[in-house]
Amino acid sequence: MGRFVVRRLVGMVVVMFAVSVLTFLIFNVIPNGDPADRMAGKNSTPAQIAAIEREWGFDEPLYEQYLTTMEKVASGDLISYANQTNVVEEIKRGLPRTFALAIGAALLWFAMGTALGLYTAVRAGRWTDTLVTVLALIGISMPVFWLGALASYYLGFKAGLFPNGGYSEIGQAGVWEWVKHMILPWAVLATLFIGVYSRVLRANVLDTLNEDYVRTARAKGLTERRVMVHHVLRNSLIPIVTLWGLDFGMVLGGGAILTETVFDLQGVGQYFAESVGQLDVPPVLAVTLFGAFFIVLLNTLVDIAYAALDPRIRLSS
Amino acid sequence: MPGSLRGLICLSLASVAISGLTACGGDDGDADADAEAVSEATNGGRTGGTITTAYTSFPDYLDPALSYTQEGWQSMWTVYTPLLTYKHAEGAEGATVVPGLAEAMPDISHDGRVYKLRLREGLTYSDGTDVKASDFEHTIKRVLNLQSGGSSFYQSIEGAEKYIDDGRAGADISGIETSDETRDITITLTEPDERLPYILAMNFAAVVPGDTPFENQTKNPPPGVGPYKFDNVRINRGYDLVKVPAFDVPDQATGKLDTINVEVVKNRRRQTQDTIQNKIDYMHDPPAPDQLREVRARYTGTRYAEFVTNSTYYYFLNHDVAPFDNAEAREAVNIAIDKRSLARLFGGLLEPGCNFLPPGMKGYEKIEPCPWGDPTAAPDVAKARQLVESSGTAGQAVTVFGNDEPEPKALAEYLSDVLNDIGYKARPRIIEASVYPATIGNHKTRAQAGFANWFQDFPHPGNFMFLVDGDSIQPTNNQNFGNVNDPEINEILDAASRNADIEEVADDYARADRLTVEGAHVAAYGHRELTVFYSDRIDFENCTSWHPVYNLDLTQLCLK
Amino acid sequence: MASGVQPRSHAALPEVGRPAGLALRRLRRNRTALGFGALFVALVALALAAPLWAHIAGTTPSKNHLSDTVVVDGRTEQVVTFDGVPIAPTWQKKFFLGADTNGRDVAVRLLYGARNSLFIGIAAALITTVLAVLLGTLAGYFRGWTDAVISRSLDVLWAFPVLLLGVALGVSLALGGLKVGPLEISGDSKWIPTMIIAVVSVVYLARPIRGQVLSLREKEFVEAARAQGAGPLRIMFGELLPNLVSTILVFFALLVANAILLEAALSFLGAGVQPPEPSWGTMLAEGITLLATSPHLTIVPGLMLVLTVLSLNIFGDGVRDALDPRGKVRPEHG
Amino acid sequence: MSSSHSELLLDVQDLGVSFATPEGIVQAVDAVSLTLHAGEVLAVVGESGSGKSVTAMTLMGLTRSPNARIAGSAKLRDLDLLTAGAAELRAVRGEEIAMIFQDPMTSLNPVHRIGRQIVEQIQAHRDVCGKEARDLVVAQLERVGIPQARERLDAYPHELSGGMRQRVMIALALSCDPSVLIADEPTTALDVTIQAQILEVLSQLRKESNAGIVLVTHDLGVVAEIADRIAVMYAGRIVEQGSAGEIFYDPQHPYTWGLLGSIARVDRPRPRRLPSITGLPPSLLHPPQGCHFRPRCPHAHEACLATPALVARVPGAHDHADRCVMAPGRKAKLRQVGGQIGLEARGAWR
Repeated sequence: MGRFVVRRLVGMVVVMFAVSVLTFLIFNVIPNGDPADRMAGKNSTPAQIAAIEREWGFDEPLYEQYLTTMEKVASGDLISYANQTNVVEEIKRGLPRTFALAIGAALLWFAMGTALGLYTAVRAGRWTDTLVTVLALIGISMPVFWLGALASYYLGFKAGLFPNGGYSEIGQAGVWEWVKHMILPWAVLATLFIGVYSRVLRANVLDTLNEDYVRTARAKGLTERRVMVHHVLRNSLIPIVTLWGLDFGMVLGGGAILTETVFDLQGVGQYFAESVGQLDVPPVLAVTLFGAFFIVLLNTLVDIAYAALDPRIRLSS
Repeated sequence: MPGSLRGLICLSLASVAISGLTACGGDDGDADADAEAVSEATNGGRTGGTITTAYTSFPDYLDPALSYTQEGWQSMWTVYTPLLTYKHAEGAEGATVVPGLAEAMPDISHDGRVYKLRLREGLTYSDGTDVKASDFEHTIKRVLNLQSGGSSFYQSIEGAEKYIDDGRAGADISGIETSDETRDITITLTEPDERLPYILAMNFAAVVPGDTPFENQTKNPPPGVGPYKFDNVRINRGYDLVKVPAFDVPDQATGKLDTINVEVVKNRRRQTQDTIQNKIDYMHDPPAPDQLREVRARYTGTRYAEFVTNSTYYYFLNHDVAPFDNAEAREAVNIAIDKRSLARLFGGLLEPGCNFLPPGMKGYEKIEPCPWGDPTAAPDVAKARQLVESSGTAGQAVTVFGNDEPEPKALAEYLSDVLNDIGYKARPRIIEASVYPATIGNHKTRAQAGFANWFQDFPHPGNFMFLVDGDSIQPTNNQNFGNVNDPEINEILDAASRNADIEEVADDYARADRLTVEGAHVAAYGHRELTVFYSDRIDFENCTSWHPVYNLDLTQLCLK
Repeated sequence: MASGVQPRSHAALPEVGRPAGLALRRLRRNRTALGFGALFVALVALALAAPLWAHIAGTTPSKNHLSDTVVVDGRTEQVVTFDGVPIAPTWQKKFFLGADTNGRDVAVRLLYGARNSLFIGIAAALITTVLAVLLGTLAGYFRGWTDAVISRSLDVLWAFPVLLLGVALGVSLALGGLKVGPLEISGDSKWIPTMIIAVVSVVYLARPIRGQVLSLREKEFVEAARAQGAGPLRIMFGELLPNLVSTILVFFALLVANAILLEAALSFLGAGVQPPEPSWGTMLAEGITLLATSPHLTIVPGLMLVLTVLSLNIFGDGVRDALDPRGKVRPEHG
Repeated sequence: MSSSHSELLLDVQDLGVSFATPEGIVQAVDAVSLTLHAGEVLAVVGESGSGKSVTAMTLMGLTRSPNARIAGSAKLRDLDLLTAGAAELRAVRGEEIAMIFQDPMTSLNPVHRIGRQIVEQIQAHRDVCGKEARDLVVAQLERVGIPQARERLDAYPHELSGGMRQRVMIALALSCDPSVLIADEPTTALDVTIQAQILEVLSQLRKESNAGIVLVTHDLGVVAEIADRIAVMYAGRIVEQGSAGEIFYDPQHPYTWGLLGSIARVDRPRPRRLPSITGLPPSLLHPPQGCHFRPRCPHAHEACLATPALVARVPGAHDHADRCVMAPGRKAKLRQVGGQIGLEARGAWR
């Protein structure tokens, strides 16, 4: 276990390094306009541009620039090109919103997916099978921003059931306001997954129902409920939980960029969307690193959880 | 980034939005009613209360030395006052430069190089400290040292370039002499600059305390002399403008509201919806395009109004690259574009016109009849095709540049379609808005044609005409995108720029404007309209004051 | 299994070497999958027929009709009103599905957009498949450092937030274009989003392929081929590739579906297909800002996109069921 | 060792089980009648697919499903196991009638500790607290010969050897002292020495608790060790049943001869190859007409086309019944192959 954690930590650092280099190169090797030009503004003179280049180090060799940038990321001094705000602080500001969205949606899709999957597995048959398949696939076939825009406009503005997007701080307007603002984003993001999860769970449950140990459990004289919960569900959930971890990591690590943008939640993802539109390298780099961090972290946690849930798995490699 | 989010960043990033005075001009039948209501606005309405306003984006900076966007300037003008400033008035009157912190207008030496001003007596900043004459030099130093977008305006001051080259923040600028005792300020220029009063009236020169650090102060904006002060700054989220009760400078407006809470709401549709539902009291940008119709229909004259700004929208046509090195080809474009269509692309928030100069500008003389056909009628496309044919440029490939904001993108696609229609092989090319000016302003791009617009930095025709001045062409960061280099225009502009009296040179600028249009140097098509949209708490009739430089005058806003 | 025939025994038939005929028969029994497969074919046919409809409508996908009028039910209507609101669906030849803000015929654009969306979807999926098969096979066959290098690179790609990577690349490349040796792609080429989508999707397929090759290379027939002196190339392409076909088939439809969704997402974030070419993604991104007055601009391309992706997903799912009834779905992110 | 005078625990009459599959109806069990008395070991033998496991599982109510059709009756004392409601069935399962499954590898839930899996059963039927239950489990584990039982409580199934796992399965089945124990191939997955130990455990159990055991197996060696009575199943039907002595020394059905010819006995030199019956068991989807063994039987004739009844044919052994219509005398001659009981593997009559 200890060795496993160390190995994964080292792997994480390596992957993060690669991600940072790659992101940095994307914006520096691919020609996309000189940042100094942009920062200098419309009335700038060549002398001004040169001064900016000097101050920001754009005239240094690429690896120097990379090192300086990474140093600033680490020390929290990274400054945006576009409006000279502190990138790390901006990310910190966006974090609670991104977390609120990701955690809420992930819980929702997990709960709904499990409930629906279990229900359809128990009521297995041609008709429910087709229904769940189609529903699940409709869920993953919709562009999330499309669904979000429709929901926000028709349910939010037109029907007046929900606020017109935005985020409400718990500290300011209370929990209920916060929930009201989050319901639609949660539901929309979760729609992407509920169907898939219910389908995977349904397949797992049907497989598990045929396992010998379920037969054993029945032979023991356990109640059907106990058989379903302690044996069927407990074992069927293992792959779901790991899948959930990976998806949660992905959503946390930037997968919710569209949902955040369409509901104007101003989380980390939306910050990325805005920064990338301005070719503002520092926030793009930092958010990408942030996203990669969560993806790698959740991958590791998933492996640990997998071992915890299934004692047959050992964390040796 | 989705279109709706980008909102009006184009107005702010690409150029500074300052606005026009035709609200009272009444040459637009529809606007008459509003205009009357508005013109008697300024002094009524009750004081006190708190409102919430929505901006689509956080101002670039909350630091007068750096802010160079309309959002920034609008708030800045309530917090800071330069030595000279604009009158809190609507229309042409608002474009008048008047003494601000200075006792009077400057005393200008005979050769036009030395400006003498005196600070008013007993001025204090919002934190209670006294204003000193030397603070002014510090203010200008900050602008130069921080590489502000405005620093180029102040480089005509003697020693300014040396100061930048030195790179030492504390060094002296030889062209600014101040005396804290006599409150005298003397500014010496390297050569006469007829724009200096306007430049001194820009927010960059708004006086801040002499101990303000040489770095971006957005997080904690420096105190100023003005009816409001910044408070509760939440970067990228919002800030409050809180009334300074002690503010009392002769002839300067004091604020009516106690607190103006500025919130950043990135989604323009959300702003509109919230304003309709009275959750937001004033939205700074026009309503979302798809709600404009509803807002117009329901709230015009009670909560909503439109104003033409001092701006110009045009297609640049590159004189250095085929096919638009050919005058006939450029004429064909001017004939073929349908200004009615272009107005539709702005949701009607564009006043079609023939002139390059905006109607609210000194030197504007309506060109009538328009040599390229009536701006409000269908174009003569057949004639344009003929011209292309006779120019011998038919069939040539043209790349039409535009940026990725909704309107400029649609405009580029439109021109591309028109060019295809009259015999070219055109294709739009959409560039990120943030790099758009630098891209088309770089000679290496050889951009043939594309979207361009300009919002004034200050209300002076020279601030528009330099866009077609051959002398302003430069290889990078060029603003004369079409490389217009007409000797006659150059000569007129050169002469006019040496004369500080705007009344005397107005006719010259009118001539340059006419030459620009008749020479088909650009394809100008109109002037942008902006809007105010309120909740029903705001006293629309009495408290809407549309300023030609700063748009809505926040100091005049009040509750019913 | 010592017990007699039980319900489960049917599902537990060995899957390896399931003959293609059986798979086909299973697929033929799956009416839902076949129906949606047919729908996809119909959509492709519609896309191919785009010029035909353009001819009927009397316009082109890029023709602006901003100041034109059209007669609907005997009334003359503005294609785009003075305040910029485009006409809603007229259900007649001209502006069948209404117009967009530039006064362009939405139905015509939709069909031409279908060409671009489908092109990107299919081309990206093909490129992904080629890359993934190549990488997966190399890694799985040679193992050792080849595997290490490829697998670690895939790990990095896996750790990359896909959408962020796609958008960053899209924005960057749209501006500067791409220049790799003799290959030069202009910034507004649709190959740019295609390549981006192809690259970011590689990991989804390369990993399973590698796993499969790892187990296949130990099989007797590979040993036999090796014993007969077959070189690595012969083995990889002659022996292994045919055995990967079912995996590739299963993934292909899903890859196309995913690519179409990713294109829409990139377009929404401003990094997709560049004008004047329409694509469903760009139409959608433009339309969403006009939801209140012109819902057709959002709903029409959106439904088209959902239908296409759904038909691909359901059909692909049916193919997977037919080839491997116990396989599990792995959700892809749109 | 017939126990006709001891208590009748299980009385199965005309049990039929069929399944609807996509290919058609499969008659897995056809008119099976069995009885089991206290302290008795009834062995149900037959090849794979003969329906013996389905029979066993049907008694446990484990084959109930929408596509299964079950006929006949199966009385556990007074309760008909086939028609009992879910609650009634649940009350007797594990308590009155318990089952040992054939594959200890898959029959224990891999994610739960074995102690917990047994406690779970006890607590399903008895109102005991956790500690008490654990003590009971330890006693059970020790009873089936698991050393260091208390430590093993916290082991996961995969941490135990195959033999240990099977002991755990047995302990699990025995934990509530059932009166009927069904052991479905309890030794198949184990090696010979472990097999012997497990059988030892079972026979000891019978002595101690006077339980009745139904031993389902295809291994006649195991049967010879422990069974009191034997039922031979073929293709869903019982083809012969009787006391162990009768079946081993006077088998009446040619299928039984074939089976006996295939015993690998520990006490005899192992033949070079296990004799096997030519041909394959019939498909239960389309069973042959009449005697199910007909297609493989070298002695089949026209009379076998009618479905033979299971009746006692051996004079003086009224509980020895079989389904072969041949006269016992003729059978005695035919089953001698090379001096042993066996089935001549030559061309069969069709």
